[in-house]
Amino acid sequence: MKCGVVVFPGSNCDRDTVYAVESAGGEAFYLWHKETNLRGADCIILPGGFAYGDYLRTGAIARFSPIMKSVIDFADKGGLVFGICNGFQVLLESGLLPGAMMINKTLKFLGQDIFIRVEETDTPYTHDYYQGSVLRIPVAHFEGNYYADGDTLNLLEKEERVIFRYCERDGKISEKGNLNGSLNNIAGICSENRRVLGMMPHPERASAPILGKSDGFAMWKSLLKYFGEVA
Amino acid sequence: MKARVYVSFKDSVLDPQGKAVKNALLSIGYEKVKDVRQGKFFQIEMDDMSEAEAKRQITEMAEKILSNPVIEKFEVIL
Amino acid sequence: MKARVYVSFKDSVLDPQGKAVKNALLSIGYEKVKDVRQGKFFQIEMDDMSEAEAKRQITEMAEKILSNPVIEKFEVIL
Amino acid sequence: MSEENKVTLQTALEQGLTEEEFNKACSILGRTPNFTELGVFALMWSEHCSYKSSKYHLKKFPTEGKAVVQGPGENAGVIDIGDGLVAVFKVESHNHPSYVEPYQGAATGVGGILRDVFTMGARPAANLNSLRFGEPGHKKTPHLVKGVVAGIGGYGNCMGIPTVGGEVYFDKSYNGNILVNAFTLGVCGIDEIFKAVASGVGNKVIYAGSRTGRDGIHGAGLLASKAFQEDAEEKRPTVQVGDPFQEKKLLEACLEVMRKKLIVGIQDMGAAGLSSSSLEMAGRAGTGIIMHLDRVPTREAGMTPYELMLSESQERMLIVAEPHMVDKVREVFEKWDLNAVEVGEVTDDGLLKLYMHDELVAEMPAAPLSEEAPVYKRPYSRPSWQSSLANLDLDKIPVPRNFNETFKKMISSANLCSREWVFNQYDSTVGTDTVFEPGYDAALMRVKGHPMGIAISSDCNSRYCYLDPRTGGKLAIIESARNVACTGARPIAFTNCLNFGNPEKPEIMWQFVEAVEGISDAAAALDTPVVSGNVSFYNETGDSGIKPTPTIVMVGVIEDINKAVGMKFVAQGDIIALLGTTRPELGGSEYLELIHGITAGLPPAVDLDRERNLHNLLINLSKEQIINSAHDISDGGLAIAIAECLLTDPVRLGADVKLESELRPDIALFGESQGRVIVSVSPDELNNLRKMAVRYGVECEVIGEVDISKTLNITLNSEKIISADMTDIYKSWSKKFAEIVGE
Ligand SMILES: Nc1ncnc2c1ncn2[C@@H]1O[C@H](COP(=O)(O)OP(=O)(O)O)[C@@H](O)[C@H]1O
Ligand SMILES: [Mg+2]
Repeated sequence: MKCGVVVFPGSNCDRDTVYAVESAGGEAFYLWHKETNLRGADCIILPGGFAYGDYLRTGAIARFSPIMKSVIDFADKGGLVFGICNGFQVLLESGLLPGAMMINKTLKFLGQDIFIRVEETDTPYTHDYYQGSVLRIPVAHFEGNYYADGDTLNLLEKEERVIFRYCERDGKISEKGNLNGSLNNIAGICSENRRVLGMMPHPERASAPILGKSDGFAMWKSLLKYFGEVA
Repeated sequence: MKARVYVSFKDSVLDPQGKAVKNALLSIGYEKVKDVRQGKFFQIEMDDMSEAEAKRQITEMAEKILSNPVIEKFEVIL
Repeated sequence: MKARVYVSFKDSVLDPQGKAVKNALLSIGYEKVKDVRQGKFFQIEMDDMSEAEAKRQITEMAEKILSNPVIEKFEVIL
Repeated sequence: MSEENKVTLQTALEQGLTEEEFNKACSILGRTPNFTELGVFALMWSEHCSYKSSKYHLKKFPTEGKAVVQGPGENAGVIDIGDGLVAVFKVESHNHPSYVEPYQGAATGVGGILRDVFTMGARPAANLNSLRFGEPGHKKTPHLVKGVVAGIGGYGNCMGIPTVGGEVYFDKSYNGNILVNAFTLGVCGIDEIFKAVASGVGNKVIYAGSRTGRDGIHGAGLLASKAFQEDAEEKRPTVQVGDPFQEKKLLEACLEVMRKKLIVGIQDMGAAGLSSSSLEMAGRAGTGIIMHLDRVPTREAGMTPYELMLSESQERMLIVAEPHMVDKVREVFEKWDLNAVEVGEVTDDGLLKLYMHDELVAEMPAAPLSEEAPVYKRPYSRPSWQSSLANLDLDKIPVPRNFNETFKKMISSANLCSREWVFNQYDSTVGTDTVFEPGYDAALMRVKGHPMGIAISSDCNSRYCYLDPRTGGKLAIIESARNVACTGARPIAFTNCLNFGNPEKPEIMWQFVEAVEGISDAAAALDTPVVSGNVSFYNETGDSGIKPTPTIVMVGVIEDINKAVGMKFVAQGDIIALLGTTRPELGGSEYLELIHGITAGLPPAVDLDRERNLHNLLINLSKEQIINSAHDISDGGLAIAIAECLLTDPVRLGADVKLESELRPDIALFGESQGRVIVSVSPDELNNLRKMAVRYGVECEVIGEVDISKTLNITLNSEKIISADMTDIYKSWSKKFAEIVGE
């Protein structure tokens, strides 16, 4: 499996992501935002950071970058596109996923470990998890408060496209476990064809035992298995 | 040619920042504050072009970049 | 009684937001954009009071809470 | 040369130079400086740039050691951390701007210290910050706390550099003058270090990064100067706005030109902008520089040479490169959408020559401006009130009746409660190298692909420094070193930010000299030299100065990061032991101030030999994998320290502690005797712990056991005096900070 990790000038989790993919046994390379050639990547990852400073709205400017035209094309043709944190915001702004991000309900940057529940395992990114598993995983964002209108939310729920939800330690879905105020506790959603995934928490930061955090590791394993590279 | 674009949340969307400002104002004694909504604005200067053309271009920018139609509305004032 | 308070950086202060937006607009082909400054605004609704009194109170809020005079300027419009 | 703006002694005084300094400037030039030149002199010889009041005393610091690669004098200090790598670090103050505009002041403070580190060739790996605010109840405190914390986060988070630790204290002496000290540490290969030198005659001088605006053009003296009265306020903001996105690009572009070996020297333009960057680079290399100021990219039209030289606009660098590399350098910066403009050349005449549209507007010898800057041995004398502070009659202080209540009050007080509210606004995990996140005694960073870890701790107890600045200075060193040693890392070297009042007052100067000498003694004894630092004077409002606050940030290395020791208890049945002894000391303690409202007495005594032994013991306990946790006892004493070993969400464990002591119970529980650490060890390792402690001559007393009661029980001489439900304690401990800021 070859992951192309997009580097916008303000990306700052690009190197972390490459490291995590490689530590799981995958291959990863960087794709500069001014490029248009995806160089044969099997999966495009939009990493965390502040793509173009994001002073306007997170992800707003990134969507007009040369690389995003190719990424959108790639997704339209059924390619795998995975947006983490800022990458998720870029996916929303570019219309690859529905909805929008608002400022956290606390009106503060949220940088801590939180809990999410795996809602669906029938995606290339999550089939190595058990449904209902609770993951402890870091978040680091100011605008992670997911919003969509009622119809969109209903559709997402009906099509079982909510992949991760913020929860309490024991998996309970509640306001208490929903620190940024996202509607329906949404932490991650996928596209209709289930091949584009966006999530606010950072699996690449929970992929190393020395950091005391490994719950994100299975995402890379899922991808590798999806491409038939591990049993 | 100068114009301003005002962007704010749609009425149906909660405005947590506005609410926080309102509470802050109430708490320091401005009791008559009934509501606060917060938004942003862009002051845009365009090189020589007609007013109509400026308005057209700026409205396009507002739609495409300066606001997110899922949550925001905008107003262009020349 | 409704009023708007516009807060933005003083002209000589760097406006990173405005600069970023300007660059974005240029890069996607709006070549005539000469300058962009970004600011925020507050739409404030006050309970029954005279216009003069509202203006006085809101100006005070703008000075004390809504802006920092060290780097920002504001404008109150009723 | 242009003759406009005739300079007189009066002009010089208005710019903050003294008569003597003005005469010296005239004699260096052999004539009267013009206005631009005068501005450069005034800036370079300001306290901030020249260290004129502190230089003489700073020489007392130990600066040598076998791990030191670069001591004080460069943009940041450098130490060898083994395996071909170095750590590059420094701390810097941004106190005044943060008081005036907390968000931007703190943000640009972080931006500045980051540049200091990456300008040396190292990618920043960790930020820490040391903060001091006024009393929690003071009307400005919540606003300042919120703004500063958001600003630090805003800048560091966007840059993608994790903020991994720091300290926050509240004290009324900071009501009118908060402290914001920002620290950055970066890592690179030992052969990748870059220096700020303008060497190689004929090499080109390149200006890179953001455009220059009229921000930060220096200080109050200038504002009063005649020439600028007309356009005063609006044009001359004294606080800059930070642009972390621009700096992120600057970081990447700078590292890229360094890695590709396209440049010879590089220096960031921090405070004093183009003036100090050009003069210092030439001064260090013994060369001269010609600059064409009209080529400097500006944000506003019509900027004068004076303004260009004195602007403090952020996110800028000055680079020296060989002529044939200039285009390649420009290409890299253009890739990152940044300016890189050739503005001048390195010369052999030792002069800084400035041109504006080919007209010579200033000509000054480079080296003398930095090297012959004035040095003052300011008079100092012990304040008359110092002796009375030491008076503390313990007999007049009642022993609390209900220790449970006292304990609860302390643990949920402003200075002892959890700092989560602060550090949860920081991205502490970006970079995926943070092994010990904020909340530990010291932050601990791994280095991918290498076995070692880097431990960092920032400390200063200003109450101790106020009561006895010499001892206070020592205490800051030993506490930061002890925090580092608790993780198993060996303290290697430190950086410091000396925050004091007005040095022209002999009492303040006395505090400064005492603290510096105390720091020097302790640092020498622990074999931890200083490699970089910063002095911040004039931290006063009206008549009242701050408590002396020499912030120490200690950096240490653990050879095998897998052996690092955490601070929390880990398992039921583990034995709790106290390393070190509790002495009859209560002076300057948090307990005395909080419970009895008394700030008096002498701070705890320092025994440097014992302290060093303790650190060696801790390092070896980690190496041999004998203990399961280690937490140093500091503010609040033993009872607070044990509680901290239990405070996690959710509380899982409890502790049953039995103390035997002849001391007053409040001293036994809340005294702040130094050289003490709480460790936990599994029962089968207890003997090894004891043996090892004997070997290092450190007292080791078993005081209790970890259990699953979720309760802290402390029995003193067979009487149970504390029994606290830690789940409740957790709630008040973790919520207090939000209350302080009014949330
Ligand atoms: N401003 C801050 N930024 C980040 N972390 C902080 C800050 N202030 C305190 N912390 C963290 O909170 C914990 C407690 O701080 P402190 O009580 O000063 O520790 P100690 O007494 O062990 O030196 C430490 O882990 C420290 O790194
Ligand atoms: Mg400590």
